[in-house]
Amino acid sequence: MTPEPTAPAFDSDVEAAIRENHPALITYITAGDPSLEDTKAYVEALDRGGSDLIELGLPFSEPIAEGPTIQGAINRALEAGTTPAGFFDLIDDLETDAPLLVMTYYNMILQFGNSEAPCASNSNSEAPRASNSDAASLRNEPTVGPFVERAAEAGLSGIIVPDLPAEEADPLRTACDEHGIDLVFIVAPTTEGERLDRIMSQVSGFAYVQARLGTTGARANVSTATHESLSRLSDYDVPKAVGFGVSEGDHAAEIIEAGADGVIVGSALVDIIADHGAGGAPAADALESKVRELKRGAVRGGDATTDEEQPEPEHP
Amino acid sequence: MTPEPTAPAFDSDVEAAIRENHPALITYITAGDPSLEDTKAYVEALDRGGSDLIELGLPFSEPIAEGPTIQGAINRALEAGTTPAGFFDLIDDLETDAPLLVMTYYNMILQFGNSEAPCASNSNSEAPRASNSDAASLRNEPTVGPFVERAAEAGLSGIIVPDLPAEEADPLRTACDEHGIDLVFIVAPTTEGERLDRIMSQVSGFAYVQARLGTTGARANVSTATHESLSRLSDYDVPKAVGFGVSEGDHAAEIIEAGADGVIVGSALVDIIADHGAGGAPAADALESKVRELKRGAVRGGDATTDEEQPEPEHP
Amino acid sequence: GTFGEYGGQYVPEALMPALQELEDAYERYVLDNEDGFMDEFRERMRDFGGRPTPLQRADRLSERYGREIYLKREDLLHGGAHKLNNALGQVLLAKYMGKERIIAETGAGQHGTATAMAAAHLEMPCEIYMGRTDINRQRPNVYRMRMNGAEVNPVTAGSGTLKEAINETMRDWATTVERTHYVIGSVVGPHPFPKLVREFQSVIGAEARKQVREQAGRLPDSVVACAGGGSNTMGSFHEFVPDESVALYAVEAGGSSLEIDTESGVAPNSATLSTGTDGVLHGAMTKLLQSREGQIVESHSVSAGLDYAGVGPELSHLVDTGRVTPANVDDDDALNGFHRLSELEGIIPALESSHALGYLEEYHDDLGDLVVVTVSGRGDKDLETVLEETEKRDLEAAPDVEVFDR
Amino acid sequence: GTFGEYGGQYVPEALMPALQELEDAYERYVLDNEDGFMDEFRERMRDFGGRPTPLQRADRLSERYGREIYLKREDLLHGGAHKLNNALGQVLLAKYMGKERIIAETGAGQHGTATAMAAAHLEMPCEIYMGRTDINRQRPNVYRMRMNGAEVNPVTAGSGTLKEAINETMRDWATTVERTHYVIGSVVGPHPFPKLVREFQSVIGAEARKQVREQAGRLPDSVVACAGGGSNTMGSFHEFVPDESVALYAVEAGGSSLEIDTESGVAPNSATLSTGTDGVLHGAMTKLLQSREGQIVESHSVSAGLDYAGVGPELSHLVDTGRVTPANVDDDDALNGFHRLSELEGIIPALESSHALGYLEEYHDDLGDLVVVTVSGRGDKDLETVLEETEKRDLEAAPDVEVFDR
Repeated sequence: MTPEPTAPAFDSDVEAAIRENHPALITYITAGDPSLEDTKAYVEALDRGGSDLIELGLPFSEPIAEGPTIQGAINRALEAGTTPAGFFDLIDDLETDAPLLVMTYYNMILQFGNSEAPCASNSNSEAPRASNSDAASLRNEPTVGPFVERAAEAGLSGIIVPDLPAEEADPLRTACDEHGIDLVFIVAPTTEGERLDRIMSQVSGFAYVQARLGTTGARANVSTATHESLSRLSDYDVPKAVGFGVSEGDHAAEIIEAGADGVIVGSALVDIIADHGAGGAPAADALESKVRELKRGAVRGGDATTDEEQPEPEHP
Repeated sequence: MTPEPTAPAFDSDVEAAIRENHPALITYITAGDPSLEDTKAYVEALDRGGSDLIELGLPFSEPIAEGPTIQGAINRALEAGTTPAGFFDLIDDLETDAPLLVMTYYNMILQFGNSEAPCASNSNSEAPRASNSDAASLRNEPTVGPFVERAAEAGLSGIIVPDLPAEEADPLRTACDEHGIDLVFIVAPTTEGERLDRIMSQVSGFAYVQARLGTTGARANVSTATHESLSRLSDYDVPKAVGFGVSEGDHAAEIIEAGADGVIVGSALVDIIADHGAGGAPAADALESKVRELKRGAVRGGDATTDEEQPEPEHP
Repeated sequence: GTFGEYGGQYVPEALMPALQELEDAYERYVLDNEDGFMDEFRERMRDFGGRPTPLQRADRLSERYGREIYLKREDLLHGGAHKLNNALGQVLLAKYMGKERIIAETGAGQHGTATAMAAAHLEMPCEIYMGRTDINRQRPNVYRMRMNGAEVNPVTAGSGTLKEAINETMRDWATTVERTHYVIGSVVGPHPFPKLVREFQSVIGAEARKQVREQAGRLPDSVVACAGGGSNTMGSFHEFVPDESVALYAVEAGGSSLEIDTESGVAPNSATLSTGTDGVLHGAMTKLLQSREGQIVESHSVSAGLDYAGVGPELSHLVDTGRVTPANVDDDDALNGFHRLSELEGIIPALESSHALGYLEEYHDDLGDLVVVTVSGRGDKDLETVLEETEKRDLEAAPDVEVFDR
Repeated sequence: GTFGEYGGQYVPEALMPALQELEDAYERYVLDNEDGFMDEFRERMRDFGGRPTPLQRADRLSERYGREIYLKREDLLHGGAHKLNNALGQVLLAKYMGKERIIAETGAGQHGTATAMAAAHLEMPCEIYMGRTDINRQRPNVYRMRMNGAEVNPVTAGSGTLKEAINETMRDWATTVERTHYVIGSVVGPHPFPKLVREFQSVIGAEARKQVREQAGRLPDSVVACAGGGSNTMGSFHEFVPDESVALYAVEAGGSSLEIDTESGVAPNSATLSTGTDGVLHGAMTKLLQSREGQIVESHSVSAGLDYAGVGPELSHLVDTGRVTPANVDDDDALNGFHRLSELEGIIPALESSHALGYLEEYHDDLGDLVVVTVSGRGDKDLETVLEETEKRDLEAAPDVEVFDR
């Protein structure tokens, strides 16, 4: 995939995609759910429907930040044999208007160098039998470089790591900077004061504003925490996109109206994939139309903000 | 039952029965196994077969000195509803040449006064509901008198109590003396020295010499403990009868030859009763013929002792 | 050998010399510490058994009852109950006496497991007699005994429970008495067992007395302990008997009813001290559950460890003389006591001990300002029973355990 | 927050403020004894928990191995394992921090039961996450938690075992972090948990070090402890780390084989220290059982309590720096260790602890003249497993349990 040539005003594709398509819609699905082939079709549908950014999940066996919906998607992807190598092959293969980001857990990033390293030529079934003394000499120091390098090579624009707080992010931050990739940080309802300042100063692309405490998953309404977080963040200049629980156009409208620059929708889309089972076209159509609804909602919220005369859209 | 009028030489019917029928055969069955009616017929068979003394077991729920055979007989007797009152009614009803003894556990003797006492008119089903304070006032002091009195009245000649060592026997000894009934003590292979002296001085009727350690029950041979015990007792003038494990005429012969005045057989007879089940005549016949065999064995042993010229009977 | 009119040695003659030998050993080793016996016993109880056990202030029970409640934590002893105090003492004594083999009876399995672990610890061959019925309903305890290398001999006579197991152990002993020691599991049986067992168990009260004075600054107003055969009771009470200001409550199993059905020979309780009559069982004159004719009836309690038709002769005497107050708590109240301590204090008590806790709930107003309750053992062994019995009832204190339905 | 290259705080942003709050509380209450926190902790561990636990000379093992073997008896702690040291410490800390609710994960159920009893004792609402598979194979522990008033939340994700339970507890915590404390059960997880848990558990080694000097007159030549997550290991080792003459052996579960089948994502062992590679799991950088791609594999051990794909970061560091020697013992040798201690010493050890005993059998010659082995818990919970697993094998040390056939 190659980024669109029409985004010259920002050094970040990601920030550009948000600013230029304001209010932006960011969509997420898990790569490999139910197969990488299906994922290709689904990503194209998300793109057609009007996603301004697309996050693709690289599945990890211990998804501690996800709710049941995305856990299910990850399990299906792993059962389908999704590997980092296959994931990057998919990215290589994709052509979308919307820039792509990868969302994965830190250990997947750390081990990528390992599995790509020459010693990976040891067959997988030949596991360490090592007694203690050998074990240390066999140990690979896990590093983030190879993953970021491969991500850049595949044309990914950004990385989101739900289990990597700013305090532990230096190595990845450095590698991302080296390869010109954005590292998106999450801002939680509990993030305040000095830590908030530090995180906001490290953010690139956008700040992923977690709408509520807890895990990912579609919810029936927009939490008050969302409004509080957005007002706490209003002084920061970075684009702010809100995720965790957004499932409907009206949510999108409300969130944008509350001051966000974009909304992030994942579980509502994964639900559609799960409902359709394996094999594609109907699911792709449903995804596309859901994305249109969400984008319309976001735009409606945006209109309400810019056009003061507009009547208030209904709040729950 | 009335003792035979032909025993003037001793104040004890029991001792007379042994001395005058030397070598004596003492037989045991459990009263009420399988019914008191059957017991009547069986006792008469034992008598006909040549028993010189007959012990009748009054069943107690915790027969700690008995082996499996007599335990089984006791359980059958209890299931058949055998009570002390029924037991004494049977004794009242029996007429035998051989004097009768009762063998029972001490608690049965203690509680007899209790069940006969006026307060027994409280129906059995009205059990003590008593809170602590009432409990003490309702308590009956258990005593041995009523049992011994009733035994004497029924014409029993002696009492054997397997869980009453000489040290605890004073009250019963006194009551038996008052009513002219013998109290038979058991001498075990472990009984020695000062304790042996004390017991032998209290014995009346005969000394019940326990052939081996353990419980009652038919065995295949005569233990060396028997020979040791008899030689340890040879200086005492009291008649000595050996029980625990005697099941065949040859055992009886060997024991008499070793110096005993009598042999006691129980489990071998109880086995016959158990083998025949409920209801009588064949069992009675089998009992009678077993008793004859045993008595013949005893006599053979006695002949060997008195007639030195006789060849030794085979030893195991 | 007696306590007032109770006690004595009502056993087959064959056992009398062994009882004399044991009495002699008791005097020399236990009372006079010959060859440092008691020193070794105490050291092993510390290092192997985990003594002293704590005396714990029960904060939430104290609040609930508006008085100071202290728990003597015998549940923390190795094996999970006070039983080891006696079992280790007797197995060690048998070793000093030159015996080569240990036998014991067990009902619920607590004494059997304690004896088996003591025998393993001291390298003594060990056989445990256990009723067939008890074997089938106390499988984990059977496993534990086997793991400790003890033989477990099923007793099929009668109802296959404790009483029959005792009978059978006595029979074994009568056969093998010269080289075998019979480790009786409670303060019952012929002299000197009631004194011997009480002596080994009295460490409970001795520690508690010292601890309560240190922690609460004075002697308690009352001591509450559950009573089956009475080893936990006598162990808890013995050191307090001379303290006349301390009331002593022995809480028996009231079962489902205090009435006895003599027709069927069944007492649906084991409240011997409250409802029993005097008689002789298993070697001693004491209070018993028996029919008018003198047959011992089958006792019953939801707690297998209290399920015995007799009681220690010394305890009978202390009740008759008014020093110990007998009480009883029925199955329901004991189950509630179990749940209450589990939930309020984070201690899952044995069903035996739960009777003492049930009594506390009902009668705490009578117990004064400072109460010591002995938790004689832990309740892990009772979980299945408690669940079954709780399900049959509608108990206030019970949690539901509906976690298993898929 | 790190031990060499290990440790750290790899958690969702939402949890970071809570970790900072916890670190602050750890420094104030635990390290500085503010408001007398550590005094109260130690007092409760004494009265409620039963500390100190004994250090027992194992006479028959000493004879068998021709050297002095001492056992640190954590099996005697309330609840039956060392787990209470940490659970009570953390629940009490949560109380000092003003938290209103406790959550915890559990695998075999030992940490869950310890947490449930600590929460009941301290009157804190408590929910335990437990994998569906584990719930079904550890019923007694589920009952115990319910009896103590804790909710047990089944986790159906994945294989329904410890790893998934941890994931789910983290999710709960990420939702409720402001008023909830997550009681992590081992020296794993994000900083400050590894230090906090080690601090509460280090009482094991602190007592053992004092006791062995009193009883044997000197420091031991080696300390042997089993390692799953590593709380028993770090608890046993921490105070000995500065004693360079004392060799430290961490014995992991070798399972049925040390090979990993990455195709199926299964390691038939949990020998993380011996065979693992560096990575991030559950909040910390440490050694892990993982595929080349970074997926965590299912570990396996006959002992559910050792069955974890990670290990404490401090332990990883101590292994890398050579201070701690990693070792492993397979299922068969652990089972033999179980039977051996049960039969020779009258102590039925947890299957976890049986790994340390299996190591002793194989390598006692390398351990010097004076060895301390931690018996981390009792084995009552493992009886059914041991019987099943023993039946499948032909084990030298196993008794038969054929007592049940009628």
